[in-house]
Amino acid sequence: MLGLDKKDTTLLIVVAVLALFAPFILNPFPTGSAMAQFNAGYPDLMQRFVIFGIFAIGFNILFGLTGYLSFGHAAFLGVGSYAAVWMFKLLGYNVVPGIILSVIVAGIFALVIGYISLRRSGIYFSILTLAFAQMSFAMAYSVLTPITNGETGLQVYSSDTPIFQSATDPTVPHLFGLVMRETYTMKAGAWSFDFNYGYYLCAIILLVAFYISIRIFRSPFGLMLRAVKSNQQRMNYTGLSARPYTLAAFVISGMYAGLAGGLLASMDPLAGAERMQWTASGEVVLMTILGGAGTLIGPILGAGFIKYFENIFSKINETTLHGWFSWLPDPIEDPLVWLLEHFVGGGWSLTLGALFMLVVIFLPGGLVEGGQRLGRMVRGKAKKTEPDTGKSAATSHPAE
Amino acid sequence: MDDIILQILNGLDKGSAYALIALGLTLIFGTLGVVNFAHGALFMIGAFCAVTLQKLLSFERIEVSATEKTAWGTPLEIRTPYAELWFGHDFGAALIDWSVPLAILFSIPIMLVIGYVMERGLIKHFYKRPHADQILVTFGLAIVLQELIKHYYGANPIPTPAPSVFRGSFDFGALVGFDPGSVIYPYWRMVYFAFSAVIIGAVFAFLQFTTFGMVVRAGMADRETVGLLGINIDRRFTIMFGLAAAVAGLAGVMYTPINSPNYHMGMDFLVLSFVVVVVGGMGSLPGAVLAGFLLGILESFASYSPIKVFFEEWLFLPSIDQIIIYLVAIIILLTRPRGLMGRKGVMED
Amino acid sequence: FTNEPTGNSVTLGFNVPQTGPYADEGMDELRAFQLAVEHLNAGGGCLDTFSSKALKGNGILGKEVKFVTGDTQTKSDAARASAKSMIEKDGAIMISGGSSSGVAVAVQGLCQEAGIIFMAGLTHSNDTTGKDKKANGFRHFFNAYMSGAALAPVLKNAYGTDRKAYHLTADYTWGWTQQESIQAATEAIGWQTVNNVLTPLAATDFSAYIAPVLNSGADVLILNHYGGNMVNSLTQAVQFGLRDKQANGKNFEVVVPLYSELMAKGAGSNIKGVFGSTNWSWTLQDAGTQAFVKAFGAKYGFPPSNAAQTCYAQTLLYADAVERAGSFNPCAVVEALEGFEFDGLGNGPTLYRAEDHQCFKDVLVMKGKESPANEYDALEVVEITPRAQVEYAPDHPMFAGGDLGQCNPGA
Amino acid sequence: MGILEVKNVNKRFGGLQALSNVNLSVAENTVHAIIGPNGAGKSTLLNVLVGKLIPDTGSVMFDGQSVLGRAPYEINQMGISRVFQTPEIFGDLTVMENMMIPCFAKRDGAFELNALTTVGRQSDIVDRAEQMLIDMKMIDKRHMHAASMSRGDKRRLEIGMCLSQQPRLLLLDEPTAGMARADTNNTIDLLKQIKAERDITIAIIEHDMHVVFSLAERITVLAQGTPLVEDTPDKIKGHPKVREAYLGESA
Amino acid sequence: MNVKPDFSQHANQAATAPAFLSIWDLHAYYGESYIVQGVSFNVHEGEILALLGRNGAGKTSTLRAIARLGNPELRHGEVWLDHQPLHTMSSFQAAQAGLGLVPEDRRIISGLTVEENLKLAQIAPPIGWSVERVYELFPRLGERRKQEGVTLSGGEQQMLAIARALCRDIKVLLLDEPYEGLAPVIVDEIEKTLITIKELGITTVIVEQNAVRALELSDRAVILDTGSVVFDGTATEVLENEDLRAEYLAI
Ligand SMILES: Nc1ncnc2c1ncn2[C@@H]1O[C@H](COP(=O)(O)OP(=O)(O)OP(=O)(O)O)[C@@H](O)[C@H]1O
Ligand SMILES: Nc1ncnc2c1ncn2[C@@H]1O[C@H](COP(=O)(O)OP(=O)(O)OP(=O)(O)O)[C@@H](O)[C@H]1O
Ligand SMILES: [Mg+2]
Ligand SMILES: [Mg+2]
Repeated sequence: MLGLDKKDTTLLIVVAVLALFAPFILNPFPTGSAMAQFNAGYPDLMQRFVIFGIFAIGFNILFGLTGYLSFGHAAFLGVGSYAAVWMFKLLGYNVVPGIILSVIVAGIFALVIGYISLRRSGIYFSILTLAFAQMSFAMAYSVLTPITNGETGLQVYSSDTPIFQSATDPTVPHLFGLVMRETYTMKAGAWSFDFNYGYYLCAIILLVAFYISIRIFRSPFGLMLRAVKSNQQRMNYTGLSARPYTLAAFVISGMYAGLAGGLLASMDPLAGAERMQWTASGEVVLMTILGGAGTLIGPILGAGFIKYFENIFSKINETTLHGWFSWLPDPIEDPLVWLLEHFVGGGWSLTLGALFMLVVIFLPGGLVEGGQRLGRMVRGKAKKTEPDTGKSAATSHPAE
Repeated sequence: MDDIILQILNGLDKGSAYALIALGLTLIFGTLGVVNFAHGALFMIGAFCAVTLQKLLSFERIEVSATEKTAWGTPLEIRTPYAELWFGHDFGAALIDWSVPLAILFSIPIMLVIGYVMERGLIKHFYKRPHADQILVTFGLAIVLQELIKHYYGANPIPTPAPSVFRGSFDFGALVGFDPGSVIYPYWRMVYFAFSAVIIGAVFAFLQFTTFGMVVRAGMADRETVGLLGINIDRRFTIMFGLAAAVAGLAGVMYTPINSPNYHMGMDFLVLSFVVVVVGGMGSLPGAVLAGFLLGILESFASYSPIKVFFEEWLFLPSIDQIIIYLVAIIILLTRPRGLMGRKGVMED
Repeated sequence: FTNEPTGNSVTLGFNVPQTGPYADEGMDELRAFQLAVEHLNAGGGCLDTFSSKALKGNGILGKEVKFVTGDTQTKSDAARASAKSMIEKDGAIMISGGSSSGVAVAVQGLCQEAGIIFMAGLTHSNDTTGKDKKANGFRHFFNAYMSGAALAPVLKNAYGTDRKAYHLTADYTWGWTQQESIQAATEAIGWQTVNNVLTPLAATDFSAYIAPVLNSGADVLILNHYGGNMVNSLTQAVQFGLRDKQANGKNFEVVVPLYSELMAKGAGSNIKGVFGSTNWSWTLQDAGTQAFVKAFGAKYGFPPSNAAQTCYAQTLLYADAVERAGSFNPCAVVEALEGFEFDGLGNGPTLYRAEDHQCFKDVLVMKGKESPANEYDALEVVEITPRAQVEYAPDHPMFAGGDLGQCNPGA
Repeated sequence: MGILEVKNVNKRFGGLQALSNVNLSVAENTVHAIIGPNGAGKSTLLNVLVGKLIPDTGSVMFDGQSVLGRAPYEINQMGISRVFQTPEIFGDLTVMENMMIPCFAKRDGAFELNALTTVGRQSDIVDRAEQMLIDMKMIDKRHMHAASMSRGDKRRLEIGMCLSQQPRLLLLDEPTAGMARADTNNTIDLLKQIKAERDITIAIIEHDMHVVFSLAERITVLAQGTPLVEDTPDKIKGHPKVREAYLGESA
Repeated sequence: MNVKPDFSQHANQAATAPAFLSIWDLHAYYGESYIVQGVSFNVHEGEILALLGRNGAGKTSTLRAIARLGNPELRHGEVWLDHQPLHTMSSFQAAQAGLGLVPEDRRIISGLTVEENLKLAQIAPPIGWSVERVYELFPRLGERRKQEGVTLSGGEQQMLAIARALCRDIKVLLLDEPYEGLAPVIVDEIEKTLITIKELGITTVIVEQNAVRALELSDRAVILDTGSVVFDGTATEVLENEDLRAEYLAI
């Protein structure tokens, strides 16, 4: 289907189903129940899942395929956000020009930074990208305040006079009148599910982005990128110039980042400088590695994992814990709550850090590897009698 | 002129900190081939060794007053440090006063043990894994370490002053013939610079002139072959890791009077240390030290307001002090492919 | 309106930094919020001293008060994300908290769009109730202008009118407004401004900025820094012996316009004798303060910070406004709060000004204590600057450019 | 006038004169062997030819055009392919993918952004790569991870990759080193066959005299950076200086 | 040929003599790929044994498994050297037990001089030849003692690798393709060295593609194919057995 082989089609369908039914899947617990804390199916977080998924997918096109580890990708995210908010300020709240411009601006920005940084490889490249991003961040925070509104963040003021904003248009981001923040809440017994326009716009864009990324992975271009990662020397002596390939990958992934930035701004029309800080760049690196660099679906999983912890675990507090364990006798409840408290609320990053370690120690290859192992365990039972044919096992599909 | 000297002096101590952290980072990288994102955390732990010792020394006996109450309604507590109770008032107070230098002795075994445990327990399993995995696991570790420190010590900086004799500042100007008071420089920063010079020298001598150093250098190049020659390279690498941890820790201990330590100081330094290591050139110890001092001094100069103004007005480069390190890093990396003194083929792919 | 409480409880959202450099401050705010919720549900604390007697200690409008918490990480993105989750997922009707102006402005904007009331926590930038003011947002905390206005007379008394000031300023919006305010205030008493140097937000070592101060001809150093920046720059200024120096025949002095208890603790003995301002102090003797400090001390064993106090006050003020309005509708609450005069929460008689939603009340000028009795006693009140002295017109140039807009009740 | 003309090439590494005044002319459609002691500068000369090193002085002309100053990929696009002394292949890719890459380079040139087509559907490329694998007797290893092959296999793969580009000049640096005898013979046969089928010039460095003498039409002996003699294989075999300095008694 | 002749009966003859180095039922894996599939053979004190086989037969892997290098992973099997169980040791312990391996690509350590490369071998016990004695055997190395090891030419590097092994008091020397990439004269020279080493009473296992050359030097031979032993007997037997050579060595 769509020019994909069977396996990739299945993967695409799985992602599509997950994305379209996310409001159900992510809200498995009845509202008001003790476990409702773990529900992630509210518009903002669902949007973040897919937006950061897009960001990570794009990052993976560069890192997963070419092995070039950019430590400055957040700069493109930030630039994309600024571009989109400026479109709201100048043209009006329709998200289309904002999203288009964010992709274009990020692409140009990536072209410039990539052109310079790609003169070096390995860690030298990483540090060059880091340096550019940190410079962008520092300037956005201070001297570029007229453009970026500094620490406060760029936003649309009522004193702005967008050209195409008519009196009847909504004064929040919308897609031809479809307001991004509007949510239809479906109640089904104790459960409730949120269907948000903005989320579905993001989800559809994610599917397109994911589809394009599959195509890139399977294309001759993708093959060349993997060749770059594997042996640049051989590539050069085979008559291929590695630079344009890596630059193209860099720009494409920069455009993905810009798209993510534009979508962030479209869901929530504010762009802050800290989106460009190295911690933000580091986050997408972690997402990709955690999910499984070089795999198709890994980055999406990684993005979901980190955002889930950031948003769900950070909100659990002592009172919530007491709520859960109130059925226990006090002498057990209090120490238990005391212990767990360290891992939730302000301690969410402790949990995340520990999970990073556990995942990477026990699942080299990231969450995807975990999934594969699980799959193998299930399937392995059936095939157990088959003899191990040795060498054939050495075959691997690096781009699964 | 006096301002220039002042800025150089200022750059030296900042450079010392960069150089010390970067030294350990390259050492671990060079010997073990591990990108250690937890190295900043080791620096931070070193600093908290000083905090801990200070706390231990000023551990107080608490007598709860039966009658008096505090302004916020809890019973009044009368606190006396045990150190003063046991060792007499003066000596006890002196111990507390000297807690930072004493923490050097206190921290060395602690850092060695932490380094040892870290290497044996975790890093060891990542030698053959891709750098990306190493980054993830050490980053996770760094988060865990700093969160633990945060749980225990809070997020707020904790003042850890230098011994009172070092608290003043030295009048450099008078010494070299400028107006008295025109170039003054805190004593403790001089101590810090001297201290790091000694440490850096010692590490270099150790690696260059001892057999152990030769083995480690050989192991950096090819650990498998060194093993084939009957040498237990793993054990030596563990020692190197402990050493690198100790260097980072000592850098942290001595840094506390300059900046009150807090739990995220490691992360603050980490990124810059990486820049320093890379600008110095991967795999090169002298490169790391050189780049550390170079960037420290440049940073110091860029903060000097006439220079800031110059860049702003003439070169249209505003807030040069915020971007100088990165700008210089970019220029150096573009003109010298492997940084200042990098070895070929190290981390280039 | 958005998140109208339907059951027998109402949920408030407390959005404070739990990770990052301001985590301790955030924790203190959270303690205050918890206390406020207890008092709202069961009475006690400042409910007894508050001039408005609408609150009965039976929740708000008879509904039990519940709360959810979030982590702002002191990043506007993260703060907005966690505020959104409280609004979208937990149905919070009001958001409060925060420990930085960037975050406050970002969350205030969000609440305006979502139709939720925002009761700002610690935010000191003029912009929060200046060019970024929003109809749904309210600030109890004082601001940079007020710091300047309160400090200037004290500085004049202590250091005279013939002074040359050198400013180090954190290079972002709050730093700039702080610097602008204090410069205007000190120039008004006759001081000269020698130089203003912007320092990077990420700087940890300020020695390169401090060293040139020595030979600049200045005799006062004003540190427009907050948080870790302030701890470090002050510590280093002392290390460089600035405070032992003579310049222009006078003792060299350092001023820190905005103090906080936690920062004072971090800077340790370096703050001795240094002037600054705070919104409030637990050492005040009025009944409101006493009631709050007693309650807080009894629960947690130490006195509250001024960040905690502002959060506590904001929660009570919100609840009270709902009671008086008889509705949770944000527009009704806005109406109840605008122009509201009250007393009994500390700081004496206070006005929530309708034009910009800024509270006007007494401001405290503080000084680092020479010999603190305990670790919570680092600062002493030098002067309680009366409210009249720190008032300004709503269209003051430092606050110009914004527009409250219309209150937004949301869906 | 040969297809490859090397004139007065000098190259120094620090204190070492790796190449001094090298003159070499390779005639079109011949197999030209370069032999010489270890460290004579053979690989260095090859590096100069493919643009990996830039000589200090001298000129290198391929088919009337200078190769100096061109990037390696440009030189390759001119029609020069090289097999390295230590196998340079795409270790992370499968054997089949390894073989397809040069085919793409041949068809599409140095860069082509064909990001939305699928590799498997490029039937011309697939066919060509498969044919080449069959020719190299490696078709059964097509799904193997290239890095996990033994060294001999890696080298054969690399030769195949170079051949699949149909270069006009093929540079082979010890192509059969570490290769089993059978495979060495296969390789010799393959090279001979290719030589017979199409126009190709081959320059080969080899220490295995069996290979050299079965293939070469002319031989240049390099010693300490300078050509010692250049002649036909028979003459070289009997050359006393070459015997002493290089071949030894066993040749 | 469909029916493979069975040469493995020869294995039994050798098994009866007392072994100095005894390899029993080795099974080794690269990750999940099963490479060494039950290799057993014995080496007697003082002899030279040639380990032969095609590319990818598993020769290198076997040597690496014996030397206890982590890759391939030895999952099953025993290695006894002079009554010491190497299979329970790690690679540095095996080296201390008297095993010396000269690996495939020589592995001279960069950043160290020739002399330092030798000194490095004399840190861990048991120490063998003095550096001076090594220079007597290899005067070329003596001339270049201050030069960085990796800048030596291929042949010199090979000598250094062997010399480095001799600096340790080894009982068994494992050589992986020592002739590869070397000029014929140098090959002669190294061959002479190996004879000297044999005279010193050191037991040697040599892996070599140039089978005839290796066999002429050796006492016995073991042939591997796809990770198992297919022949174990004397060197002359192989030289005389046409079928055997054709089937497994293609000569
Ligand atoms: N990049 C370099 N830097 C310094 N010296 C070098 C470099 N490359 C080669 N050399 C030296 O130049 C000389 C010629 O090396 P080259 O690799 O060309 O020899 P060769 O003839 O190919 O030998 P072999 O047959 O052993 O491969 C050697 O002495 C080598 O050490
Ligand atoms: N690192 C590795 N990972 C996976 N498989 C490997 C690895 N190294 C070798 N192999 C596989 O192991 C098998 C045996 O390889 P080995 O190198 O031992 O063969 P060899 O007999 O030494 O061959 P050659 O004569 O070509 O050196 C080969 O099929 C090879 O593909
Ligand atoms: Mg060569
Ligand atoms: Mg081999």
